[in-house]
Amino acid sequence: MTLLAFDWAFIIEKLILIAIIVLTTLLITLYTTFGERKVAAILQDRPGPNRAGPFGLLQPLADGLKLIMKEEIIPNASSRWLFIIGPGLAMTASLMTCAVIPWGTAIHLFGRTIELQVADVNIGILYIFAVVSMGVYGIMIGGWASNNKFSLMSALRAASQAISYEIAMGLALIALLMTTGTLSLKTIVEDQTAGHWWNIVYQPLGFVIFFICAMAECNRTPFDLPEAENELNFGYHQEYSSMKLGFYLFAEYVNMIMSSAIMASMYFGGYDLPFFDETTVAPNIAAMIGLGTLLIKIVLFVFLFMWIRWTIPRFRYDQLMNLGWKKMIPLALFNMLLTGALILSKL
Amino acid sequence: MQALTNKSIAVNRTPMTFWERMYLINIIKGMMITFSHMFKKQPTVRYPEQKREFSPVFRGLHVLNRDEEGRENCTACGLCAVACPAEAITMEAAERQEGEEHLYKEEKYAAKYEINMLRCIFCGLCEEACPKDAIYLSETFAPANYTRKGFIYDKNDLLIPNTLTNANALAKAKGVEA
Amino acid sequence: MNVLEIIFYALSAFALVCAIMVLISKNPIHSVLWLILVFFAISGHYILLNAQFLAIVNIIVYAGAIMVLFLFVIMLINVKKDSEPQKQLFVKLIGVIAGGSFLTLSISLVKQAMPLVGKTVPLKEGTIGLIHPLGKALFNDYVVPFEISSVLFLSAMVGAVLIGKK
Amino acid sequence: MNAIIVSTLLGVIMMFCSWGIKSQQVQKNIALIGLLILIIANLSQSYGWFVVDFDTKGMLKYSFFGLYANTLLFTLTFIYVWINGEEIAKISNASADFYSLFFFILCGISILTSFDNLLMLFLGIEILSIPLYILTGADKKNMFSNEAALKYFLMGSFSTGILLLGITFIYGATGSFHLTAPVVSISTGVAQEQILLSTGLILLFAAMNFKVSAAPFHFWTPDVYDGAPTVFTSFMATIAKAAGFIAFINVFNSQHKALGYSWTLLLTFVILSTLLVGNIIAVFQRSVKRMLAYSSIAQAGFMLFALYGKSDISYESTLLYAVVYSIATIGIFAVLVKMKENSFEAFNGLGKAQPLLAFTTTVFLFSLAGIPLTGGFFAKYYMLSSLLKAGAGLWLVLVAVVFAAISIYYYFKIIQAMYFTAGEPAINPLPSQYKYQLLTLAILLLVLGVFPNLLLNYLYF
Amino acid sequence: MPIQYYIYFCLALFSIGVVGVLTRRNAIIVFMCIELMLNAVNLLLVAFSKMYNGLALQNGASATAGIDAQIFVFFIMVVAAAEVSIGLAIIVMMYRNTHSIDINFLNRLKN
Amino acid sequence: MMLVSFLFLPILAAILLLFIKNNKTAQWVAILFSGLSLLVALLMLRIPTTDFNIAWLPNLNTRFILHADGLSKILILLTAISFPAILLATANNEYKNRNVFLSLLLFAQAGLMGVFLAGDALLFYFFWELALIPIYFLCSIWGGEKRIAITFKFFIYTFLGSLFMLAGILFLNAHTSDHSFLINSFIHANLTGGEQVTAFALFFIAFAIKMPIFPLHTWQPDAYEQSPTAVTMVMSAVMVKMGLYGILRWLMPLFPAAFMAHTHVVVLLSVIGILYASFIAIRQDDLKRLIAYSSIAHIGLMNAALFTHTQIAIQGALIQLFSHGINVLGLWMVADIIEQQTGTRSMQQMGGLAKKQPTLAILLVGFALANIALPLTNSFVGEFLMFTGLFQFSPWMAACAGVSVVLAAIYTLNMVQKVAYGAISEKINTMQSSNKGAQAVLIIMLIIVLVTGVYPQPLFSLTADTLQELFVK
Repeated sequence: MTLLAFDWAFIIEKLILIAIIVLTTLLITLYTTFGERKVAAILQDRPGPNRAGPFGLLQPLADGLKLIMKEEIIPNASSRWLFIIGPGLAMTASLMTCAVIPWGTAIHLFGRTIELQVADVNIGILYIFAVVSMGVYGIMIGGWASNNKFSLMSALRAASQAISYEIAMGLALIALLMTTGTLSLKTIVEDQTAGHWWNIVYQPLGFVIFFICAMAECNRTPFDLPEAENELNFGYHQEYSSMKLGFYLFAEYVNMIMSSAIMASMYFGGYDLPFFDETTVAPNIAAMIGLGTLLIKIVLFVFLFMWIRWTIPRFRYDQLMNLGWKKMIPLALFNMLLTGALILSKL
Repeated sequence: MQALTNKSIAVNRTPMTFWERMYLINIIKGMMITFSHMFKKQPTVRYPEQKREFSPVFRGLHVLNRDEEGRENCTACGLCAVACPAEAITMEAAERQEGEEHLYKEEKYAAKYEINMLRCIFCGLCEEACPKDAIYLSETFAPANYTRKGFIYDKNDLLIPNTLTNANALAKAKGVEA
Repeated sequence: MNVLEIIFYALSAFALVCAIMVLISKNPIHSVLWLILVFFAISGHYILLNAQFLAIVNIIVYAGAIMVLFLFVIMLINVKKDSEPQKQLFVKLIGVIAGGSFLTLSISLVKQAMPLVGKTVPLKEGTIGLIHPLGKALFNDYVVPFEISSVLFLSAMVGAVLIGKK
Repeated sequence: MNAIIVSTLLGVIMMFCSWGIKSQQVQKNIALIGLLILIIANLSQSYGWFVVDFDTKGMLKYSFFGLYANTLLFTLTFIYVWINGEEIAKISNASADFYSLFFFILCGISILTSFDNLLMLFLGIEILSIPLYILTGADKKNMFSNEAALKYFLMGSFSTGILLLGITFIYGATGSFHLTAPVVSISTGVAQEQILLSTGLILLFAAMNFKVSAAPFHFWTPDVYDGAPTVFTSFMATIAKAAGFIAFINVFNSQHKALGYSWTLLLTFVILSTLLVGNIIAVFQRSVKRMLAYSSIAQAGFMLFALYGKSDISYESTLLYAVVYSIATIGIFAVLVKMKENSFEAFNGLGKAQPLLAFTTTVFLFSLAGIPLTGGFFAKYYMLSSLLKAGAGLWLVLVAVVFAAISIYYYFKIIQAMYFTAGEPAINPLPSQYKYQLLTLAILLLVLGVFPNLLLNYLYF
Repeated sequence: MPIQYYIYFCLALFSIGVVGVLTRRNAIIVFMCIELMLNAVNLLLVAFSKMYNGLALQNGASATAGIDAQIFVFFIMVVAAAEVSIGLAIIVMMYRNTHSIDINFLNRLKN
Repeated sequence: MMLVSFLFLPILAAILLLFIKNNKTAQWVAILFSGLSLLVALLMLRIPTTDFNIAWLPNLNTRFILHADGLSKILILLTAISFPAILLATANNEYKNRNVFLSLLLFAQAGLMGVFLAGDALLFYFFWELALIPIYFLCSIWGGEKRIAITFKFFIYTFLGSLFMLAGILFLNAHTSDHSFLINSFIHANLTGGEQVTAFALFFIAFAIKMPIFPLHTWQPDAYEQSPTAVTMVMSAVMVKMGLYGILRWLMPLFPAAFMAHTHVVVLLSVIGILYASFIAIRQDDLKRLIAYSSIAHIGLMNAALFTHTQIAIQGALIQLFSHGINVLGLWMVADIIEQQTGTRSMQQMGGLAKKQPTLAILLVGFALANIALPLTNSFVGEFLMFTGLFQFSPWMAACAGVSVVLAAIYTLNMVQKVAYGAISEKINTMQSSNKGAQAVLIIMLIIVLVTGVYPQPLFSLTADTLQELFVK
């Protein structure tokens, strides 16, 4: 009867946590789409969506409803199963990242200590990499299964872009890991909380590289070559409609939030509120404050993404590749060497 | 070549320096520009609620006018159709019968009068051509429609509401006040 | 039979089925996808053996990078289902027989291998698969091959550039 | 260690040369200078001078044999580049890249001559192979070259898989990747219990056979050698292959006991089938390049004789054979490169049109055939001698001798075409310097044909 | 879990790879089958590594016994990555010229 | 030093010749140098020789040893005589690239000298091949129409044979106590009976192909016919002696037991060969082929004599080594003069030589008589001794072989009759006054034939030490 020998409460706790995190993430994502439109509008001196609900706050729900109500169209010439799997994969991969992000310190409920993190994997950063590298399959499979030249082209672009920038991203992270000495995100955040400076102080260049690469990984403008409307009509989700399209669109935003969360955790102290001593308040409140801090940081990063999107024009494809291979990677290598040299000299 | 005006700016073709090639400064400049726009006043006019003043010479939808007794001015002379550069106007004339004097100003009237708003370029030539002051361009937009057919405005769509019987409608159609 | 064993059998069966699907799929894209599933199953095995580092690296390197490249190339050159000329049935049969006899031969050899009898693989235990001991070993005992593998990458890089250049 | 480090550095330098330096001639000269530096660096290791000296944790083991093999192979590469530099430049305008690949190959070779751990064997073989795949496909517009590269690559990777399975089994049986682990394990265990180990060693053996193109794992060789650009075929068939043999002998000279009688049986089978396949099929070839591919298989059969016994003479014979065979093959390929076509008819009347060239070709062919007064004789002699000293049967020597006689047939077909058949040779114009370079090679072979000791004495310093 | 089970399983995977190499003509699929073979070897190595580690733990010997096999697996992955880059480059190059990735192309030309 | 000069002079000349483009100069240089080596050879008969012995390849334990005993000396003398004679006789023949031709010929001479002098097995093998390879080129380039295929056959045959010998040398080397190649260590190698037979077979195949003995002779008539005459002369006069020399020098001392065990087989083979060759010679119309088959028959007889292992027969064979060389050389020269001037080798088209060219006819008759071993000619002594030995060995064999004498008389006289007598044929009539130099050489050689026929004592005394060594042991 070893089957029942698990700590069921633990599992239930984690399941609830997962559900909450996923649902919250989805909710935030919904509002990020709204936020995107609002930010775009504000940056362009216009009001943005404001009809549905007060200040247009119900707009994302309307959008979602619209996507769900639309007709499901699966092209005849497509590979049916892959066509369906594609968006699901994209969505799953982007949501899986949140498993290792520490959303806050532990809270105490019903006599249990509940970590606000689904799993403290000791190789959390590698896990993130693994998941991120999976994400590209969603796009590739979807693009290919559509049996449309534009979709295929953009899927290929997405893949090559993702692969290219992953390298620089990894190298930038390695430099960070050299300073932290651990791969666990929780430890990294705790180190920053406990009196040290935030890692951004040690790794400014690394952060810039990571940030740029994160943008490229999320297919955000100026790296949104896969969706370059003027060349590729609509990109890899050209043939998609209804909620499958919605999944692709959501996946992009989820990615954005997740990369913001990662950046916040790794370079900006995660749930650490600076100049505030958490021990002065009750642990649960401290956790809530931490969560709020992290969310604010995420929002700031998301805003930064959007800000950039609405400022900088899209790259040409060769420029994109040049930037990735000839600028980012050498720069990341340089950063790594520099970090190594500094660490050694300090020793 | 000598510049014709002093407005033209010669393109600077000197190779960019290292810092320029980094584009960082320019990127930050650009970002600041967009950021500064956050705090600018929005020029948006919230349309259905707010409307903007039209200029006095604005040419909107056509209106078939009536005289002060509420009779149609149009005599179906066809001059407007001749003047129309887009050939958007068609009409059929009819003779005024006994007992219709309160409807039509002259003996002849337009039994059918259609303007294809998809063709119309809102040049106002019809207005100028009309000897009877029967057609003029209002200040309203052409509303959206689901079918092409809906854009062919017939007489009912064009005729201005009767001043005597329906004064409010008239005022609304003129678009002068909400 | 405990849970771990069930997981072992399930993963193995899954991996074998997927591997066979790789073989018999007509469409190369499907083959790639099946192969990715095989890699996931193998990663599952690694986790079962508590070789976390390798599990993740397996996903990152094989499933994440290598298979993306495969998919990429297949899409790029757009291999259609029908474009692969099939080998003759005879050749296929020979191939299957050869592989099968290799399997039976080696299994029968392993069966006879006395020193293996009674040796077991501890599941979900041990710390050698974690990143700390591995990192220590890699940079102490295996630093020479580690450095030398960079030569491998250099040559692969030069080669890829050489071949890829128009 | 010196060789590994310096060759890598030089490879990187050459890599950047393709950026900065456009002149092919300069690139070639840099490569030559680099090779000289490499040779000097390698030699200086034997006098205890290390570029970087650190503990390799049992990964590498420097023996004088390994260092000397390095020196010889580097020198051969020097000769190869010296002669073929212009031809390499013709393949593509990126000859610096090719040189850089050569240096990486040399790095692989230096590993293969000194590894003491199966992991290093694996890495060495891969570092050696990957540039070779690329060199095979270097003629990008040529369908055959592409095809050859693909074939070579797939076959090579497949054999890597086999190699790894073999290594895994050895590990499973011994719990170590150290080269001597099997021997240790055997000396402590019962033979009956070594099934896993033996299986592993046999798989390893098969994979190594693959790398040196011994039958029945030879089938990639003709296509690949035929398809690859001729200059690179020359490199592949000589230096790379010699390195393969040195690795082979390094692995297996300590493992004899593991396989016991079955080892001899296996080796005999492989050698005989290699000799048979190589020689018999070579007889029927119509293209010289293909004939040379098969002949290289046949020569591999001869080289495998060195694996029979663990004695000094088997090391000697490996080195001598490798060097002599390489010189002759580099020479004959250098001639072939200048031919407009690869058929035997292309050589018609060469003896009249280009007496010097024909003479050098003759020397190369004589050497390949193992005729006395050329180095090839002593190479074959040492092989057979090591075979006899290892206690193998005379019948094996006789079979080898018969196959050597058969090889005369196809080598002499070229000589006959050159001297005895009238005709206009289909040959590109030759710079006179080229002829003298070839003549140098021929003289080298002749000198080795009388005084092989010039080469071998250094083994006993 | 007895070590034999792992060996059987890995050999089965390996053999499937071998069969694939022998029966398919599409170069990419052949290549994929080779990757499958490598993976089988990897898993087997890890299993052996754990086996030796377990034995060492039982005997109270060093706790890091068997770690070298895991390192080896790491190197195999590294090499496989390099190999794939080259292999796919070659395949693409060939496709540019022949518009086919049939590995028997040369044989067809010969006839 | 004297022994080295036998190698040194021809090689020097050969290398010099490569750079001499002028035909006439080349010819004279070649003749000069071969004449020099003849001088040295004659000198050698008077002065005792010292061995030349230096280390060659120390780690192989092989030495560069040149050693001359009676057997070597007699064959060196033959070689030294043959080459100037051949060069003089063929001085007027047309060869393209004459300097290369002569150079190769002199290389072959060096090889032959080396074979007869080498005291180390590996060295022996080296010279064995050095003698072969120039011949291959000579035949293939300057030979007749079907030269390529036939020469190749010849080459493969002999090369395969020599490879077997190499295997044998290796085998013996592995069994010597000091792992050297010296003939003395070989003699003292400890071999079991089976091993001795194996090694014997390996050596014997090489020698048998070279001589050649039935049934390994098939390359010979074709090769003789297709080769340029100068080369044919070298092959039949000197090169075949390599095989006989090998038997005397290597087989007999090295493998006494195996040798004794195989005497009957080999003698039988030889006798079959003799009869076979003689019968075919009778049927020949081609002058060169006739001489070739006749040569096979004679060599066969010598081989049979060696394998009787009786002192008297071997004494005869030793003398015959020299005599047969001179005789067959003379015959070839005459045949060559005829062929060069008439352009035919068919005896049908000849006739009346005695009337047109009396001197030449006399020479032909002289050598023909020597060929059938008439008393007073040199062959008589040798053949008589050989037959005696053969009779001691086995009367039946002797009887069979004796038939060959009759047959030899038949075909030789038939040849003489067809060529020299009868009406002057069309072809013979075209002959110009014959080459004076060649005739002078022929006359000298005929004198040698007669002198050694009448007074063979110098030859006996020359070979006495060899004989003693062979039988005392």
